[in-house]
Amino acid sequence: MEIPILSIVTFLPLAGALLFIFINRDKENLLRYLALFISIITFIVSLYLYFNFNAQTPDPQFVEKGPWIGYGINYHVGIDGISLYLVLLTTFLMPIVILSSWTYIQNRVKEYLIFMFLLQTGIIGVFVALNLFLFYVFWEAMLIPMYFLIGIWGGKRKIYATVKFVLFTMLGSLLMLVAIFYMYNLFYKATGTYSLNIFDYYRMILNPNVQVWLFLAFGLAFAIKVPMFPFHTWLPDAHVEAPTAGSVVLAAVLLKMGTYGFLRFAFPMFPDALQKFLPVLGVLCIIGIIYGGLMALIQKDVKSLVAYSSVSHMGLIMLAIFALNLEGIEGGIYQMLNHGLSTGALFLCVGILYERSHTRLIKDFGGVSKQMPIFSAFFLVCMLSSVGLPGLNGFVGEILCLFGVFKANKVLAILGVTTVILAAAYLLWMFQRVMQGPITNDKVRSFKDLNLREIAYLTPIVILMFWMGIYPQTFLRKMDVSVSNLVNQVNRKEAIFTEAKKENKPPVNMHVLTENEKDKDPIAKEDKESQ
Amino acid sequence: MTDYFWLIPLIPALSTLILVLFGQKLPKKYVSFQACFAVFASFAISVISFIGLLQTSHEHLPIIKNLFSWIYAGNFQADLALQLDPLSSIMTLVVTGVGFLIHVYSVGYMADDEGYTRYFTYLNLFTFAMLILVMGSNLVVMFVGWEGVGLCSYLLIGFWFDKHSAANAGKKAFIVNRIGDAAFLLGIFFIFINIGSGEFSIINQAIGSGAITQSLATLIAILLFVGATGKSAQIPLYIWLPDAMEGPTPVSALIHAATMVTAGVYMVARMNVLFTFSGSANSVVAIIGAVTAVFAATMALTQNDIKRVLAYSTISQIGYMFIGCGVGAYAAGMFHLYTHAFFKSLLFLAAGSVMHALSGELNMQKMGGLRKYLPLTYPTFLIGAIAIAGIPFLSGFFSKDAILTSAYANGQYLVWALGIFGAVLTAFYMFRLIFLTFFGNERLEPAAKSHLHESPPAMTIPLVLLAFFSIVAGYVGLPVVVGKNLDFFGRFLEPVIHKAHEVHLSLGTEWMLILISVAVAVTGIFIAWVFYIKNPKIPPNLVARFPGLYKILYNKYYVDEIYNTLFVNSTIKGSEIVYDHFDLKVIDGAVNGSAKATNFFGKILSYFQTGFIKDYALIFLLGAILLLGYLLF
Amino acid sequence: MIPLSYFLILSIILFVLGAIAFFVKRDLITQFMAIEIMFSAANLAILAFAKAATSLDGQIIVFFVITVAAAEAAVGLAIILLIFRQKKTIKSEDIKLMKG
Amino acid sequence: MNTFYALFPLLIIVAASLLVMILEVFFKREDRSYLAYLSLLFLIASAAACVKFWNKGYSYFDGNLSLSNLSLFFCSILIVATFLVILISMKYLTLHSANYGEYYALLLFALSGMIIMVSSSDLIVIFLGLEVLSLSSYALAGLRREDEKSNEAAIKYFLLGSFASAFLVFGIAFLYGATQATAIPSIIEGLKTGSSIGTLGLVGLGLVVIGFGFKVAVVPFHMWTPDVYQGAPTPITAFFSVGPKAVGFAVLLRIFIPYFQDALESQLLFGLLWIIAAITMIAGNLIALRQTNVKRILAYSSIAHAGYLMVAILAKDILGLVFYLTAYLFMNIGAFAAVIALGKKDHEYLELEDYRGIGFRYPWIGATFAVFLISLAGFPPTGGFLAKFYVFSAAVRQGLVSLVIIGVLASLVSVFYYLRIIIYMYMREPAYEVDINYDNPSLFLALFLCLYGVLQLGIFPGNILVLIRQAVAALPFL
Amino acid sequence: MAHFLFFLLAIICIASVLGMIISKDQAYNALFLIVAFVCMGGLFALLEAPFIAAVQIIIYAGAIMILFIFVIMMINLRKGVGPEKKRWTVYFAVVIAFVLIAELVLTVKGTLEPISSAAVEKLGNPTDLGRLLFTKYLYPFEITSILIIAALVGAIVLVKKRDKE
Repeated sequence: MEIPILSIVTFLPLAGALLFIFINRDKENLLRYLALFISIITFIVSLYLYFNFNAQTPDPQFVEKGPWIGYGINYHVGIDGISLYLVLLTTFLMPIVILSSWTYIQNRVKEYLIFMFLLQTGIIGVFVALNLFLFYVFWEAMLIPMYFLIGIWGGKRKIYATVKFVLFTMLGSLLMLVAIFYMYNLFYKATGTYSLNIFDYYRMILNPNVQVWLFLAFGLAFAIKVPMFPFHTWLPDAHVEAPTAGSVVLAAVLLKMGTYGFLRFAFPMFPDALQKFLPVLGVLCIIGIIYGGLMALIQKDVKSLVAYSSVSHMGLIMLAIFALNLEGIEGGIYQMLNHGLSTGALFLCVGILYERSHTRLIKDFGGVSKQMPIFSAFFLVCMLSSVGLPGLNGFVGEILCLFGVFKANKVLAILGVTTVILAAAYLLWMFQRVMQGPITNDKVRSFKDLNLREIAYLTPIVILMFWMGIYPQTFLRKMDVSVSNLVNQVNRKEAIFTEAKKENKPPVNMHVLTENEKDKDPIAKEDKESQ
Repeated sequence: MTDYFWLIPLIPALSTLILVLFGQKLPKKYVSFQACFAVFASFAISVISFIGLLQTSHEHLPIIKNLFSWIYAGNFQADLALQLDPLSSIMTLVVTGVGFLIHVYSVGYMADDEGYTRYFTYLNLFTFAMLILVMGSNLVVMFVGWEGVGLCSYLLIGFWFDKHSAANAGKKAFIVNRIGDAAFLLGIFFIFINIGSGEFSIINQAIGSGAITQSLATLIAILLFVGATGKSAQIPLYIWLPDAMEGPTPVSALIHAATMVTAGVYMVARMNVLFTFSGSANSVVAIIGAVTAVFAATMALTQNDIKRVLAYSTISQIGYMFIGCGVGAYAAGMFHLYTHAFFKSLLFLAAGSVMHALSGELNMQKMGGLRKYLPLTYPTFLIGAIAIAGIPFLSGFFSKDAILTSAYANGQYLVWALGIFGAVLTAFYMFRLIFLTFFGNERLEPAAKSHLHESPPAMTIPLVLLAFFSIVAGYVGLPVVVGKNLDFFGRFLEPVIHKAHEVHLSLGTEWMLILISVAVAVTGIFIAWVFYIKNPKIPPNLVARFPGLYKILYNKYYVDEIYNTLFVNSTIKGSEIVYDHFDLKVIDGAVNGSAKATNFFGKILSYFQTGFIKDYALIFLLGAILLLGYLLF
Repeated sequence: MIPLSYFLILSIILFVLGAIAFFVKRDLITQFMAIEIMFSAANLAILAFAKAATSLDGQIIVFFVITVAAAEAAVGLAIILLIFRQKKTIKSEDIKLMKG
Repeated sequence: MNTFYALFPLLIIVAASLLVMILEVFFKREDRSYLAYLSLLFLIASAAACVKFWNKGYSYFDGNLSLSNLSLFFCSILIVATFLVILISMKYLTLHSANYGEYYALLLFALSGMIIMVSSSDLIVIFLGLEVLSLSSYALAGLRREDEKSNEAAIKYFLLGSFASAFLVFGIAFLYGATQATAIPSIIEGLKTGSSIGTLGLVGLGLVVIGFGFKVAVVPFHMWTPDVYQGAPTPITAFFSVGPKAVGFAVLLRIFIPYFQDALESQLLFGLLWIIAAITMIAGNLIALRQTNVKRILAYSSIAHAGYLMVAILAKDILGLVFYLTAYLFMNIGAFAAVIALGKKDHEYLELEDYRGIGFRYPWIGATFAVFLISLAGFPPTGGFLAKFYVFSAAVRQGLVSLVIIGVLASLVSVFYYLRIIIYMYMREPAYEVDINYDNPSLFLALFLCLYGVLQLGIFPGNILVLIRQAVAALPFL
Repeated sequence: MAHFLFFLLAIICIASVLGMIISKDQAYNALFLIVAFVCMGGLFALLEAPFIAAVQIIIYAGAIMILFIFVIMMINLRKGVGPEKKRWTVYFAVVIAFVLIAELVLTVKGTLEPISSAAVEKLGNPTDLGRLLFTKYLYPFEITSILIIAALVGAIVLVKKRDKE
């Protein structure tokens, strides 16, 4: 029996949270250091995943499978090249986030850290779960800590924002739950056994009409999470009101759950419906890109600007993964990481400003660079990473995304390329108004430059930005096999459908391959061979 | 001898890194020494590599050094690879050579600035990015440099970021460049899709073997050229360059005159096979270049800001380079690029020296008679002006003439005529500049006059050196009329620039063309002399006679304003309207509205909950009635 | 013989009248009386059915229902008394502290 | 086994209530908590008796008393519920000067009524059990005699309850007329084989639905619920929200699940229950949005939950229904326990405004309350989520997709008001001091037990599920 | 004869219930109710349930109504409370009454005629009833004891005078 490394990574934060319950709330520094320690340990443990990850196989690795509730509801976790990095991103950001709220969060430190850890467990769980039930449990469970984080430590309209966030997200996920039920039932009807294992579901070939509904249900949940236009309005509110750390996690990781969901669930399960909806989705993404960018341009609040920039960026990511080719999806995943880093970092920067000035309105700043040269440098790098400057991470992702899109649909790519311009426009303009120009607000004169702690948490991000920009091979190579497997899977299923249509077969309600059939089927065959 | 060419960009990069990390703690002297030395080292290696290249046979070109695999995903594969061939070699020489001189100049120019270290960091970073641009062996790496120099340009224009105008100009430069970059990116994608690689050598081969159709080639070429118009400040994306003068003057010299802005020309030359294959794209390049050359020159006529005049002049001169490329004379275009680097940076540095002397004064109307105060600046400035004006025996003459001759030879008479017209204007505005600055009455502000002094040696030595090069640089590419095989420059580039078709003009025609261009240059100078020395009343009279024309020229055809209303303000206004009325009211309104509707239904339903037993019984009975009714009917 | 449906219809009428009385009356006691009528009406129906089925079971049911009604009367009247003691009213409309 | 033993679970409870009544006379007021301990002891004994009969499947009195696993499981959870209610009442009663020994007696009577109901399949017996339950309930609702709200709750509950009972009796009459039987299996058999008189049976069942619909509080027979819940003493409210609901559904389950299996006329009633389930889920949740009184919020929430449970009936999912009830028991009693915990002498904090900042002032109570609310809202990893998961997935299996969509959307609405309480507890600054009586060990024990139950059911429900599966396996119901 | 008796009792019964609805005075209401219950006892007897008829009269018309009258006397409202007079309530009441009656009648319409002929004379023998009660219905019969105790306790708890502490 190997060490259950994935479970450790997932539940270590939870254990931390439980531990914290029993620590006196007055020992704030102990809590903080302990939290930092735990989060760093989690990160270190998660590095084990990276170094022992076998890039040669699309199969999930570090798999742990155990009976849980039964009837298909099992504990089943594992990671592949797609989820690996999202897990790492989460564990990487957590120490940073905890450091960033070291002084920002002054009251209720204990609860704050507990919720942070709960959140982390929830997020990692989403990325590692291979059982739909388990996935859904984490998916929903993670809402609660986020709800508290925004609601307790948020800004003036925190309650509105947090309620909107939770309800909006739940709207989608509840419908997804219905779809999960539906599939659960279909699988049972077809095979006589219960399963919620996603690999079993991958094998199902669903009637196209059914697929459409299921895809809509799954898609809505993910689209809200991403968020895709026009489901984006919760995001600016949530971001603006959330505490810095909350915004960071929200932007960096939470939004990725949506894109991840598309990749992991919606694509391989409903390829036919996907094809049907591709035009609509593509248009929505494009609207999201341009619309988000334009809205970002005119925001008066820095955080809300970054939030809308997220809408735009996530639009590009979605567009890229909808390209359904290796370049697009790898680019999309890469861009998810980039967006996680750069937008996360931007929020950290905004947080640093906020901590000094207690305002986030652009007009209250101006000339900050003069007072805070080191900060200015960090902010600049983060901004440029978000702009997609070559040499930094954003570029690699962006160019791959756009290339993938281009390969699939030139018109969309041409429209999508506007992101290059828009991102520069809104971010540089923001940078100009906040950091440059003469100092107009006397408060700015009292700003102190970054302290060691702030440098300490920004530096790893910046280093990673450069690393990812200069030597992306470190990251790309481990996802190749998984992504190409995904692409093939979608295409092969698609092929089966066209075949069925051609032969004018009566529409099968569902077709699950039995053991014998598996040998004939290309998907199953390869599965066997690869084992 | 070419083994270590890949170190050329890495040395400045290393220097940048050191300055970023430790710069704030290092002494000023060390900082400047390191920065200059890094560029000098690069220059030295460039020279060595250049010599090595001369000894390498054509078959071994280009020499490629693959540093590592960079972005690999599916069909999109790009190595981080550098290449050395004649084209890049020339560019490295120019970049590091001129760059070195400007670094040295900056030591003096920026001596008192508080952002000293930051300045040199940026400058080194720029050198690195520019070298990456010119040495990249594929489009993606080139794009890295392309954007990198854009970034440095942004940083350096906005170097004095606490000035609104500077910050604004930097941002404007970056964004306008990005518009071009977006098109450039699309061009790259087209190439990747259709050819499967971004390596220049592979692209050239593929085009040679007919991998793409001519119309596709045109499309790609135009897209790439749009990128070039952004970077090289051509119509319609030139508007950022005049504003870029907000940066320190050495920066204007290095980035906005000598190197970065010519990247577009370099790129077109680099992709010459594609452009030639397309044909129509070439015409576009030529026409845009010619129009820009004249257009920018007219705007330079009325400006009073020295640096702005020079900026428009740069735009105009780059237009000439594009004419060269557009008419197929890539070597001529590159040649002009090369000579322009010297004399334009000379002009800028000299202008900087003037400014330095006058404590930052830029307005020509407040100068005059500076000849005697600035004994070194004046002659060097004059040399630069003569060179750019196209007076024979100086570098500008040879290169410009080569371009115009090629244009004529290719039958692009309109382009040629525009070029000639531009040349008159060039000569005029340059000497207007000279006369207003160094001749005539002193119109100095008293405060400025008290500090009047010649610049320190760190600044003047580069001036002298550049002046020297402005004179002699042209002799590596002598025209045919002088001798058959004296165009060393063109021949050196031959392995890179595949001549599609060569048209030979008769010697007589060549001479005639030379004479015409000399004549127009002289005419321009003469008019300037008449206007500003002989009879200084003429310009005000002209202004009085043609106020409309003057106003248009003075206000640069209102292009900035038009762009602002057309693109910038309308976008912002439109976005604001959409935000207020659509995002908040419609989309968010739908979200909040559904919540409100839900609440409203709740309210209605709770009205039934009156608290009276009777009403409860009523509801109960109604429920029973409905229930039974449902069962019965 | 009286057709059993007569009994049934009578029982229905009484039941509905009881229900209506519960609805229209405004004092708690009479409302409770109305409920008693409804129980009785139900008893009548059961007995009619029992007769139809010629089975004694129905009568047993009625027996139990009467017991229940009696027990209810005890508790119900106690509650009404309690209300009267506290509020000095047995008007149904006065029971209005909680709503919404 | 001797019939006498079979009566043990019931008899122990009845004996306990009688004993409590007798002993009450001998105890001084301040010692009355011993009565509670005594009751708890008897409850444990009764539960043990239930366990004894597990997996035996005895049936006595011609099926009037059936000790099937399902009955026993219901008995057990009802005993647990009563156990918890007694725990949360002990201090409450002294704080609100209602420390009567009869309280426990009545509670135990109510429990005995419920046990009678769940362990029988004869409508007469069920009716009698229902009345035992109801009469005790009426009295319990009015137990805080000095409190006008309590009085009003009692009278409303009593009048409307009796009104509904009359409908139930009338329904039984019709069913008897249609099938000449009162035992549910015979009735179902009669209705299925068509040997009965169609319409009569149908309407009879409809009237029975009204009767039990009232008990379990489904729309439109729910009107009493909020008022009674608000007025009744809070532990009793907790009891009402769980006990009658559980038995109501136990009866509906016995009637309708076999009936729906493949009865000819079932389509009509199926549609009826479908509509009732839908409007119950919608209306319950919608009205709850408007409430500011925590008890009323929980009341409407319990109405909404009745809707979800109705879905389980329609889905013919006994497992889900039973599991749901079990989870619901813990989370709802837990929630009320938390409400009670926030009380002091003669005062309860029930308005939302009172809850400002409670979460940080009383972190343990706040946190547990939050967990119960989250569970009620159906978030994982709590019992509430798994319960909904089972019920809705079974419903989808039966093709009730649109009903499930209504259900999930309604529960989306519910999230708002559950979270609203949390908002007040954690996200608003307190406007005034809220001081509570903290000396309440039994309550905290109950809170802990409920918390444990909710989490155990949410995370590791395996053991309970095994039991429920065994319970369900003993179908059909006898 | 039987017909006549039935209709007589039925009409009296309905009339007294209507009287109860209309009348204001609670004492009258109680009296109307007694009349109705007595008539119902008669009807029970017509249905060959003499024992039940007796029980009906003794318990209902006797015991329960005495209880009612006691309470009424204890409360002794000076002004009676009539039925709701608001117009819409009355309309509602009438409409509901008719609809409900119609529905229920529709339910039972024609249900019983076919079997009603086979009436047996000795149906309501109290001995048989008693035997049945203690054999087949022993369990529910025992439950009634619990029921009554519970009711007793409930009633006492609610109205017993207690010393305030």
